[in-house]
Amino acid sequence: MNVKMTVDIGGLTLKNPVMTASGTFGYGEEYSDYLDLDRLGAIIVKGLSLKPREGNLPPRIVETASGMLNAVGLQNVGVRAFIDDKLPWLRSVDSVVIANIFGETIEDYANVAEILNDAEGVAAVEVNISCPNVKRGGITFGSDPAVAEEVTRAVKSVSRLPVIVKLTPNVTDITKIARRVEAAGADALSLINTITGMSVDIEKRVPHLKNVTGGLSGPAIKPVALRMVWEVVNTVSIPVIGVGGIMNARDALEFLIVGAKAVQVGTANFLNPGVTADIIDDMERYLSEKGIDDIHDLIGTLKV
Amino acid sequence: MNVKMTVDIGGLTLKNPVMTASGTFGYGEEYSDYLDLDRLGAIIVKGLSLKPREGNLPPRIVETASGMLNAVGLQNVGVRAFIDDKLPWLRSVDSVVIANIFGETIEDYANVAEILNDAEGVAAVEVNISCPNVKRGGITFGSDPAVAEEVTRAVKSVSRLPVIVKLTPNVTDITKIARRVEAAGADALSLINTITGMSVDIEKRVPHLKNVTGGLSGPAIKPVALRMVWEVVNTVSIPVIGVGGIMNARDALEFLIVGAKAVQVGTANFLNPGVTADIIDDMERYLSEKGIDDIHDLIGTLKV
Amino acid sequence: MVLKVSASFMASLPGQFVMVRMRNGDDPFLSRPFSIYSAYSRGNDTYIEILYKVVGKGTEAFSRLREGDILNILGPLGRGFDIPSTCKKIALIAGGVGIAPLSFLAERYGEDIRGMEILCYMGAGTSESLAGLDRLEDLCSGVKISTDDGSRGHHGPVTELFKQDMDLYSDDDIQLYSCGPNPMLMSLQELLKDRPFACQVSLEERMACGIGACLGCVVKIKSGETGGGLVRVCKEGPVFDIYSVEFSEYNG
Amino acid sequence: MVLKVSASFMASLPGQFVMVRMRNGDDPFLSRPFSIYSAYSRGNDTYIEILYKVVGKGTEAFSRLREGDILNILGPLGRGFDIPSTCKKIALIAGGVGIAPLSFLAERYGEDIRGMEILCYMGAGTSESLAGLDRLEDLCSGVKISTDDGSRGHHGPVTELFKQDMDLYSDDDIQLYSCGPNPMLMSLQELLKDRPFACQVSLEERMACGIGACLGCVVKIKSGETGGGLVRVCKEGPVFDIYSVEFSEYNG
Ligand SMILES: Cc1cc2nc3c(=O)[nH]c(=O)nc-3n(C[C@H](O)[C@H](O)[C@H](O)COP(=O)(O)OP(=O)(O)OC[C@H]3O[C@@H](n4cnc5c(N)ncnc54)[C@H](O)[C@@H]3O)c2cc1C
Ligand SMILES: Cc1cc2nc3c(=O)[nH]c(=O)nc-3n(C[C@H](O)[C@H](O)[C@H](O)COP(=O)(O)OP(=O)(O)OC[C@H]3O[C@@H](n4cnc5c(N)ncnc54)[C@H](O)[C@@H]3O)c2cc1C
Ligand SMILES: Cc1cc2nc3c(=O)[nH]c(=O)nc-3n(C[C@H](O)[C@H](O)[C@H](O)COP(=O)(O)O)c2cc1C
Ligand SMILES: Cc1cc2nc3c(=O)[nH]c(=O)nc-3n(C[C@H](O)[C@H](O)[C@H](O)COP(=O)(O)O)c2cc1C
Ligand code: FES
Ligand code: FES
Repeated sequence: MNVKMTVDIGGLTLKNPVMTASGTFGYGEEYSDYLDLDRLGAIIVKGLSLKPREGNLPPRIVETASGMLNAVGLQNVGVRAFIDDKLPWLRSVDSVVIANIFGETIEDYANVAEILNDAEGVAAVEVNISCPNVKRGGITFGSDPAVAEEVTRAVKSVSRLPVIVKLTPNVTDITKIARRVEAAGADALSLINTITGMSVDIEKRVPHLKNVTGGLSGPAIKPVALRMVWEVVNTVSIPVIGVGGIMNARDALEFLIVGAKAVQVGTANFLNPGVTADIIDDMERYLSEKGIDDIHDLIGTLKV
Repeated sequence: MNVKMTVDIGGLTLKNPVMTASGTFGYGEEYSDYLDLDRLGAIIVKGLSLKPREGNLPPRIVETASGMLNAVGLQNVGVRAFIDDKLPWLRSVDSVVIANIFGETIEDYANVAEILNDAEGVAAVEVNISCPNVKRGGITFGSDPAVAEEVTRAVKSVSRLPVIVKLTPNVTDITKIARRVEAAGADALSLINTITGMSVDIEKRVPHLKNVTGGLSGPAIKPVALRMVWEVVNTVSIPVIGVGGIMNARDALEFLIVGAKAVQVGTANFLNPGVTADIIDDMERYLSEKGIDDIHDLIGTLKV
Repeated sequence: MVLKVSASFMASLPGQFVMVRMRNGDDPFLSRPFSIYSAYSRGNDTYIEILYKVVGKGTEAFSRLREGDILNILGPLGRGFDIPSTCKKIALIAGGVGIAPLSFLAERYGEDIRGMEILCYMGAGTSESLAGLDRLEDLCSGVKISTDDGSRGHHGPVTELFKQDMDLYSDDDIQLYSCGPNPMLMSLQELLKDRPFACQVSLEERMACGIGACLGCVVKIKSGETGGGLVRVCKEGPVFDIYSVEFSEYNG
Repeated sequence: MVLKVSASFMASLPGQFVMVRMRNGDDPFLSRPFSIYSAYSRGNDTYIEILYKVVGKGTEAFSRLREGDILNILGPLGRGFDIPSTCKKIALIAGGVGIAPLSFLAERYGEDIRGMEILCYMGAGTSESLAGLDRLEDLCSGVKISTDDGSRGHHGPVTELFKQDMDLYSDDDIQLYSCGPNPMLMSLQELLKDRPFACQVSLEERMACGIGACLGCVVKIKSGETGGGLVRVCKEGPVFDIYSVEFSEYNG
């Protein structure tokens, strides 16, 4: 199998288009017993904020039909502890490390991005704009086109790394947001983050999650993610990374055929920590069986 | 078991809170071999338009993880043929018949509603505002608060029946739409309609649906439906009907506990045409086991 | 696969189908349609058989079933084959597991009209995928075989095999029945342009409900007595007059 | 349930757990955590046992498994019980299937430290739900039983039973191990306020990954040497010092 799997995402070269999604892969090390991390196209670490965050009280997760809800509440060690304690180990991995970042204010976002400029081993930042904007009464940054644009501009103005902006699906028209984020200078887009959902314990008549609502991920959301990726690739000209419900190579290939230049695997890592290696192998096998010797000859080839 | 299951929805009295969702129950007759229709709280028929519609070319459906996508394209016999050919049979059923209606223009909606005023045996109309507005370039009526309000007002101004407005989940903030629709005079709300999704055949590299995208239904969407119902019951004071992924009494009870006054069962009818009777029985059993003798003592009792 | 079912299934007609679903869990989610391959009773119990080919996760799940497992079965559904009393010969033209409803038809014909001449043209990918052949050889006066790889019988599509024999038949005494993949049915339709023998086909479409409610399973029918347009395979079909069907490349 | 596993499982420690998932389909979706109840090898093969109670659809699916079925197993995971070399007596306090890791602990103690006195307090709903009792009677010097319905042994919670014996023990030679539902662990914590015997508990929380990546399984730990705060049960636990845990009514 000598299929060319390399893709370029906003100036970043990945050995293959398979990344791990933020929040589902810890800081990489957690998976090192189960997977050769060198095989990955990229590793996106758990969302980082300026200060460490404790996150929400448990219960934080609950299973749903073909998926799960989580309300972890963006628990993380903070960007500085990440650089000091987690990054040194990650530098030993022969893959691309992308830092997922978020903030409660626009300045937070810019500050985290700036701190990461000097972090050796971080190849790009992915900006999670799906978190609530404390200044605007908890409405998420990513659901308002103007605010999404503003966050992007703020991060771009300070970052010397490629900036990927991660879009939320909880919007009426994702292409509107995508267009504004592209206009603000984003180097690439990733989508989708989780869809807000809820689940109730009918015995106790309480929400299953302490936080009441949580983010739905897993195969349940794949059709929605794929539709939104399709809409966005038809709207912007920067690279789009597909995320949402990818469990195997077949799912990943759907996103590539629709036009995503790369994919992220999230919840599937929980069910099988070695799943990304299987996806890469099976993707390569599919391509060679079809006689496709460069993955670019597959990307965006949907016939409609 | 002498549990009181009767609920009142905008002036309409249902013997129990279990209805069948539009488009998943044909015109009722299709199910008569498998279910005693008299048991149902209400029957909502396939969406009706002014003129008969042929709908989309096949393939129209495809399975997804814990759900399905459909792009039937609102095929229906038209409101007049419904009244002449389908309604007479339905009048023999001892349940409440609700006509689901839609249009391509606001006038269409009002016209269909008006025609139904004189249709003996139709107890209410449910207005599907999730369809594309041909005049406004295909944006759905239901995703724009102003247009949603306008449609509701138009139907209310002509209809002498209770008017239920059915909301689309493909929006940033469903409470905004709900508020406007309530202000326009709707007697009740039902939610959610399907979430737009897509699926790709990786062998042929074509969409599984001829229409490219379709509506996602089934258990996959239940967490999203439940969350939106929760948001809307906390926003409006008119009754809310919960729809989306209900497969059994446990699912239905989640919606009631969250605050829905009734529920609709959709896709589940396809997997088991007798499922609604089971749901009613199991709901009654749950209530009597818990010592609840009126379903109103359950509705909206979520502890948060 | 042999399924023990309720006695009502004894009324099953050839061409009718059942919707089958695993009892536990939502994966696979939808029920799957399968033609009834046989229906009979033994003692107080009624059984139906289905003949299936593993093509995806639903049929794969079936292949993991073990004796005694319980399935949810809905049926018999749809409109079966019409059996005109006038014809003297019938020819079955089957592609792959399309043999299932045709075999059931031959079984019933054999019971009902003794002495009827039943000929069968059976096509498959390879000689290994000729499931149901033994039974057909018992039921039919003659079985001719074709395989795509030439491993048994004629090397080529089954429609070619039938074409070679077309001249042996005359319009007024033969009735054709066919079931198989759409491309096969399309070439049969083409073939019959010159010799319009009566021909009923059983069609396949993705289905959700199987009872006419979801409108998911439509196929395009030329306008005719039944109105035409987009018509439900599960309710108005799955059996249609081949001349009424507007085939299109299957897309999903 | 006995599971044939890879040889690496021979390194399993009491208190460690495995994540188990059905091989086929996405329903149930997540893996389920289960304590290792025993680990041993026979010939070239390694086996682990788990003891499970049917409470929902995952465990129900397990109960439908048949010999030879294949599961996906990840493990051994988490930090097991600490085994201090100083104590002379240990007491196991188990609620329901909480007995599983404690039984494994007794098994290993029995192997490692001959002559150690192991006492067991075992509580369950009814006498029928005393799974694993026979094995424990072999492994322990004494087993005392309580049931919620009084159908066997003491009528009441297992913590009451233990309370009756508390005075028999002295702080410096006993080590307690406990596992069971949160309300039981909470009353044990309460009970130990006056007599702070060393006590390790194995906690349960909903889990997605089992390997420390999802942050789904946290429990509140009082600040102490390990930092405290919201700490992962799957990684820093499932075994914790009972005095460090801030229990809250389990909510999901
Ligand atoms: C009336 C009717 C009778 C049928 N009788 C039989 C039979 O006797 N034996 C048999 O083996 N099969 C029969 N089929 C086809 C059978 O329903 C499909 O093969 C089955 O649903 C595939 O399920 P799966 O989960 O294994 O495959 P999937 O993973 O769902 O799909 C695998 C492949 O099969 C195709 N497919 C899926 N569903 C259908 C469908 N309903 N019709 C046509 N193609 C489909 C898909 O496009 C895909 O290429 C019949 C179909 C119909 C509509
Ligand atoms: C480290 C660890 C070790 C465990 N060891 C065992 C064991 O040896 N034997 C055993 O029978 N069970 C054990 N459990 C609990 C077991 O994981 C759950 O009973 C199981 O996941 C329930 O799955 P289900 O699909 O049957 O139930 P579900 O349908 O998922 O839930 C049914 C009920 O169980 C509760 N529940 C679900 N998951 C958990 C969980 N992870 N922890 C606590 N409660 C839960 C739910 O709140 C609900 O009330 C352990 C849990 C953990 C975290
Ligand atoms: C437990 C959990 C934690 C997550 N944390 C983050 C995060 O910190 N930042 C972020 O951008 N996305 C986060 N996500 C979203 C995922 O990266 C991904 O977008 C989403 O789960 C959909 O993909 P999937 O269906 O493959 O999981 C999280 C998802 C899960 C399940
Ligand atoms: C095949 C199909 C056809 C539908 N047609 C209509 C329709 O005509 N009008 C309407 O308001 N909703 C229609 N719906 C949406 C359902 O009524 C329901 O809102 C949705 O399917 C979610 O519920 P469920 O998950 O229980 O199916 C249709 C759904 C399906 C699956
Ligand atoms: S399968 Fe539902 S209408 Fe035919
Ligand atoms: S289960 Fe994922 S961190 Fe513990």
